[in-house]
Amino acid sequence: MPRMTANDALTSALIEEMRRDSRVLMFGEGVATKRRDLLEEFGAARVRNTPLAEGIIAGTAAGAAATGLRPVIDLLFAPFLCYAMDEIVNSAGKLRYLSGGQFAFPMVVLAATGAGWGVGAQHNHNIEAWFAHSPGLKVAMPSTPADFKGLLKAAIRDDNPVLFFTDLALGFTEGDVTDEVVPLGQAAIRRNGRDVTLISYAKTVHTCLAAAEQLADRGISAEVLDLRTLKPLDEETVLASARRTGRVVVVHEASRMCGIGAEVAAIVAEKAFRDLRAPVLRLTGPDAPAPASFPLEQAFVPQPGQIVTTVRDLLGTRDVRDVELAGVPV
Amino acid sequence: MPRMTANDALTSALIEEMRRDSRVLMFGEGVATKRRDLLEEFGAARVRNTPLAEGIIAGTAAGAAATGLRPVIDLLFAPFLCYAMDEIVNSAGKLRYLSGGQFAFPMVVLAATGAGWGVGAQHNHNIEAWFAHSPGLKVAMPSTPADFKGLLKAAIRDDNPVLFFTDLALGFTEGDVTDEVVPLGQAAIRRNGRDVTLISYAKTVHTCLAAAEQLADRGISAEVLDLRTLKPLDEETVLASARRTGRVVVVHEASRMCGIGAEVAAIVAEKAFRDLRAPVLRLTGPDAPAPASFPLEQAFVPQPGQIVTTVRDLLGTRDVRDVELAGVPV
Amino acid sequence: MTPKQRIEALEQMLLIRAHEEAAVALQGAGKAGGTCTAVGQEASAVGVVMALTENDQILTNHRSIGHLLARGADPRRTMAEILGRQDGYCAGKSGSLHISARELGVVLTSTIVGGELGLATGVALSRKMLGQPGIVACFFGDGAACEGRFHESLNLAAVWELPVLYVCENNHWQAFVHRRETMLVESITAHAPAHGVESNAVDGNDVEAVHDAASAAIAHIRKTGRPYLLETVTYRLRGHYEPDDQSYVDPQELAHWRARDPILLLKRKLDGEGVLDAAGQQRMEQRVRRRIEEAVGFAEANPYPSLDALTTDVYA
Amino acid sequence: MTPKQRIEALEQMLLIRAHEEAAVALQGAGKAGGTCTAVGQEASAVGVVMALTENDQILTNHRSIGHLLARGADPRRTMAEILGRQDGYCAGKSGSLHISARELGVVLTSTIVGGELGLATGVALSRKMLGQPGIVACFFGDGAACEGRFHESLNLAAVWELPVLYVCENNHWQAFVHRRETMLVESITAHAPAHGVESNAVDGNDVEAVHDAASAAIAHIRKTGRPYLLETVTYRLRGHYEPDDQSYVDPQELAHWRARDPILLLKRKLDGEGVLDAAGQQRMEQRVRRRIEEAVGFAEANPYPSLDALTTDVYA
Ligand SMILES: Cc1ncc(C[n+]2csc(CCOP(=O)(O)OP(=O)(O)O)c2C)c(N)n1
Ligand SMILES: Cc1ncc(C[n+]2csc(CCOP(=O)(O)OP(=O)(O)O)c2C)c(N)n1
Ligand SMILES: [Mg+2]
Ligand SMILES: [Mg+2]
Repeated sequence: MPRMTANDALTSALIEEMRRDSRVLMFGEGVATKRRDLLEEFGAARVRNTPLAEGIIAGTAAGAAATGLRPVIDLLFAPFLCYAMDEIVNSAGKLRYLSGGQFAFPMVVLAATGAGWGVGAQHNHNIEAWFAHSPGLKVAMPSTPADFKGLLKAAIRDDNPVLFFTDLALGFTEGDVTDEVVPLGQAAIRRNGRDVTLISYAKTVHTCLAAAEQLADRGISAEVLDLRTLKPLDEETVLASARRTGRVVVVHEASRMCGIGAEVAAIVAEKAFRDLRAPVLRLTGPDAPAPASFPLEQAFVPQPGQIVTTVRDLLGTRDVRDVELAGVPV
Repeated sequence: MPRMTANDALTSALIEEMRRDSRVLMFGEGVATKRRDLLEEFGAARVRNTPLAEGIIAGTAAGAAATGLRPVIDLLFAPFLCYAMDEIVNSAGKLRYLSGGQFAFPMVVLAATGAGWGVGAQHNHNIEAWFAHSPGLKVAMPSTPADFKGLLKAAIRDDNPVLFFTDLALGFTEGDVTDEVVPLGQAAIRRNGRDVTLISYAKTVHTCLAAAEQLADRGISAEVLDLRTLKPLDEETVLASARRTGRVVVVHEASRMCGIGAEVAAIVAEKAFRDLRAPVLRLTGPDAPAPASFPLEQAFVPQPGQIVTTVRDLLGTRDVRDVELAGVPV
Repeated sequence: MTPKQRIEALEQMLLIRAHEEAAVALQGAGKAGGTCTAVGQEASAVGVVMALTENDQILTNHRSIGHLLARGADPRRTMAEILGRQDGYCAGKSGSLHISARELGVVLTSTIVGGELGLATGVALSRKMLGQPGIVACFFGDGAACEGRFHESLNLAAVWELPVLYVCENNHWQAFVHRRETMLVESITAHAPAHGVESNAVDGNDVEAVHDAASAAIAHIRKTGRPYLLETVTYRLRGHYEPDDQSYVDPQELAHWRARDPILLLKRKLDGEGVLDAAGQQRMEQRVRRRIEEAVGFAEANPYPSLDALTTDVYA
Repeated sequence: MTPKQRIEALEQMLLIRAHEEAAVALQGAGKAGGTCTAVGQEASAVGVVMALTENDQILTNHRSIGHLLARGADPRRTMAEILGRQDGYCAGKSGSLHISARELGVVLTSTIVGGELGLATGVALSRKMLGQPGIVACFFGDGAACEGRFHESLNLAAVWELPVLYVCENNHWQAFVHRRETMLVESITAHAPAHGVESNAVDGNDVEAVHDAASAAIAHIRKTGRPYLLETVTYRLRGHYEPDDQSYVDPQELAHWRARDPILLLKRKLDGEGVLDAAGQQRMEQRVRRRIEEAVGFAEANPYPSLDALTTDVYA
């Protein structure tokens, strides 16, 4: 099992899928410049630079997907998707349905986000929840090199538009990577535990794992669940774990209101209600744009210490009330 | 107290605020054509038609707002905001923060949405949750003519960008209207009750009220809470009611995943946990684009009968489990 | 155009007109939702679509009935779609605003103004990369030409050498705003050279002129593999949608264009040339009217989709 | 330009270059995040900004240091902002990519390519409606001219008669893509006529030429109240951001433009004309270097914002 970085794992998924299926092509601003290896292997028709215009990049992908190709587009940073919302949401997400099923949109939209670069909110904005809220789309957000590869392979093979967000801070993390396709819609238990379930995705999965270590030192057994795909959401795995531990904390970098954490909490509060032993808590980024200043940017993201404190409060008393648990360091 | 339609109430808010403050101006595709009365009273500089380009309309509003004007723009239908996301989210929502507080963006974005016209998902898509999830923005969505007027007045006076969504089906409903400004961020109890709290906004507030009538006939006392402003959300009123009744059903037309209902459910599950006597339920539109076909479009929206059934289930047993309560008619 | 083609063109234009008028009546009777008609623009649709071959594909927008019928759409199914019925081309889910008919090569209709412009490049890219013959005709309005996507689309098609025929149906109106309020130049083609795209503007109410210009444009595309912008200058004789009293329209301008009704012009010509006299035209109109009556009958009798269709075809 | 102005221009250009080089060094030392430098484009910034008056306003983008310093920004505060410190112009929240300085009239900087184009019309509308004197200069790149917003902005400014000086700094690169891969025409000004906008393209490495062209453009705007598009043809001598090895850049093209370094050109001219000789230039460079060293010292000593700044200034 080769070890590689998440970035390399993503590239290797692209290469394998482009070898496997000649309908797969890739384009975006600088794709052909930055991915010379792909350009050389697959040629200028399948690996393309584009003009600087996200809307037409996404629209072209949608039009091509509906008529026989399987495009992967790189829109660079998540906030740039704001220029391509019509093409992604109104076209790719809705025109299958509105046409009575005449078309399908097998396409993948890549974009990076998350803290780590000190570039501020116009490059770093976790908007994955927007797409989870919209019909006809799928959303994946990996936490490990193996999933960067395996989930991307599944996304490319899927017949629906898949938003594939990569957490900037994970790009150079290393891990074992196989050829396996990781099916969309399956969460992974990253650590088994009895007392509390920490539910997360992308970078903050590792924050949860670090917190679980610290909690273990204090005799608290935390389960860590990695959602991996945000839509479709693996309700079953979430509920099974929530029922087992009776306590849930959802952790992510995206802001709280109407985020993935809200959805997970709502599902748990509805469907695991009678098994809950404590309030469902969320630890998220604050309701603020991401700042550039390094220490502020770091403080934006939930930290292991906050998770530890939150879990201890949760276990110490069965009715933690009105504790403000926004992402601000405690 | 004059009676008027919601549409007229909205117009009267515009007129009063434009009289009050010469910095208020309005523009959009067809605004000067459709609002002749405003054009005549305030002149062509303050009531403008625009080229057909939502992005630059919103960008112009943001630029003007930051430098001394107070624009109100009409972007017609909510899905058209997909062309203006950068200007609304990345500029108006973030540039105050990213500039260290140098600028403010007092602007209002009007858009209609919701079932009723049979025009399908590219005109009808309830995306209010996107903006609630984004920093720096406020979101209002009135249910009564009085709020069409009073909330819009507050929105125009607010120093932040406010998304003001109007539910198409409410435009011609009539009600008493005063000159009162309805502050952003205050929910309203539309009906008092003891057994369950129905939480909603816009058109489905009336669905909840109709359901509450039917429930009353069966001896069930339902409280109906109208959120009115979605961001900032009036947590206090929500929690007080949830604690009083111990049972919450959130109802809206927007789709379920990461919607306002998810947020309300998550807040309740966290902060009113020990007072809850039953799972928190959501009744929402399905995870599908809105269809044009009339009966399908109607079925898209939660109906009183569904609310009644849901509440009776909730009261009949304390552990309603895994009941599928999506917007599909039961 | 041969005399036979001109006769065929008239029949198609009459069919479109009758279809639009039937839709207006249904709307007035409360049986159909709001609909955007293309009354007055029939020559543009018919002239361009008749110049296409079977291999070519079409993208259109909210004002699409002309393009669909000229392409051979069954009026029973377009009418059923407008009424939201199960046998409409989109199973009732589209309604009047985004009808596509894949079997006819009318793909990915969008009612987001400019939506079709964003998609057309991708459709053309598929044809090119999959080695399929044919070009892609993309219909849009003068209003859509104000959206930035118009430029992004033309530019990408030019840079990537995509076989797209951009057809701007300049009908002088953008919903409730006159074209002159939204741009300083008279012709949309003014934008073409800066994108490196060939272009031409033509009298959009003269079906022969449209057909000839479209044929030349298509020949250019087939030869060079490059995009082409054709502007058909026409007029929206009815309101933006139904109902719309057009109170904001300059009566003189409207009268001017009413006198240039493309059907009137073609009828006069065919009669004058002795190709089809008044009696023959009347017979044709009756035939067309019967077809539309039958279509309305079909559509009204056609059931609504079953409620489970609410959540089908969301995902592939 | 008077000899005095030319000397001032050189000092500003040297200041910008030294500032960029210091930022590069800080980035290399791991003390600053990624930053986009405008090395090679100093003449464009200085030539245009010197042609503005105090009443005028500026919108800029990710490559903004030239515009800021030419406008009189304090290098201590720009440097502090780049390092995310509390006394940066944006209290450290912007970092290098969206520095605005309201007190200098540099408003609403956006790092979304095209963002400034979307906002400029509104800033100009405020000036016009509030009866404020002055025009609005909006700086953007050749890449931004590929975004549809470029066209939407020009068109609205033309139709509404807004006093905007659009300055397209055509530096031949759009991040990692050469301009020739993204458009078929040689000059961005090709788009202006179809929007009804006056335009001109100028050698962007000749500060006098830029200054003269900008002055003429600004005079036109002040006289007519209408927008104007000025293209400054220049070159990005360093990579897109730091670090960037420029391995994708044609060495010949780079060498060609290195020989046309705007600072080199101006120095040679001033020396040749006897306005400022080599010794005078050296003294100037030392002065500038000291100013930048001091700015770096200030910035490095300046504290980070306190953590509660994380959630301040989200709402007004
Ligand atoms: C993005 C977007 N903005 C606004 C609308 C509302 N709308 C529908 S058609 C129309 C006018 C379109 O004008 P034009 O492109 O000239 O086409 P025409 O209707 O004249 O055929 C408008 C504003 C829309 N559907 N989509
Ligand atoms: C909408 C958007 N797309 C992509 C980027 C990433 N990006 C930053 S600068 C840049 C190149 C911009 O080219 P140009 O407009 O010519 O300006 P230059 O950098 O050459 O000064 C790109 C692609 C961005 N910031 N915003
Ligand atoms: Mg039009
Ligand atoms: Mg450039």
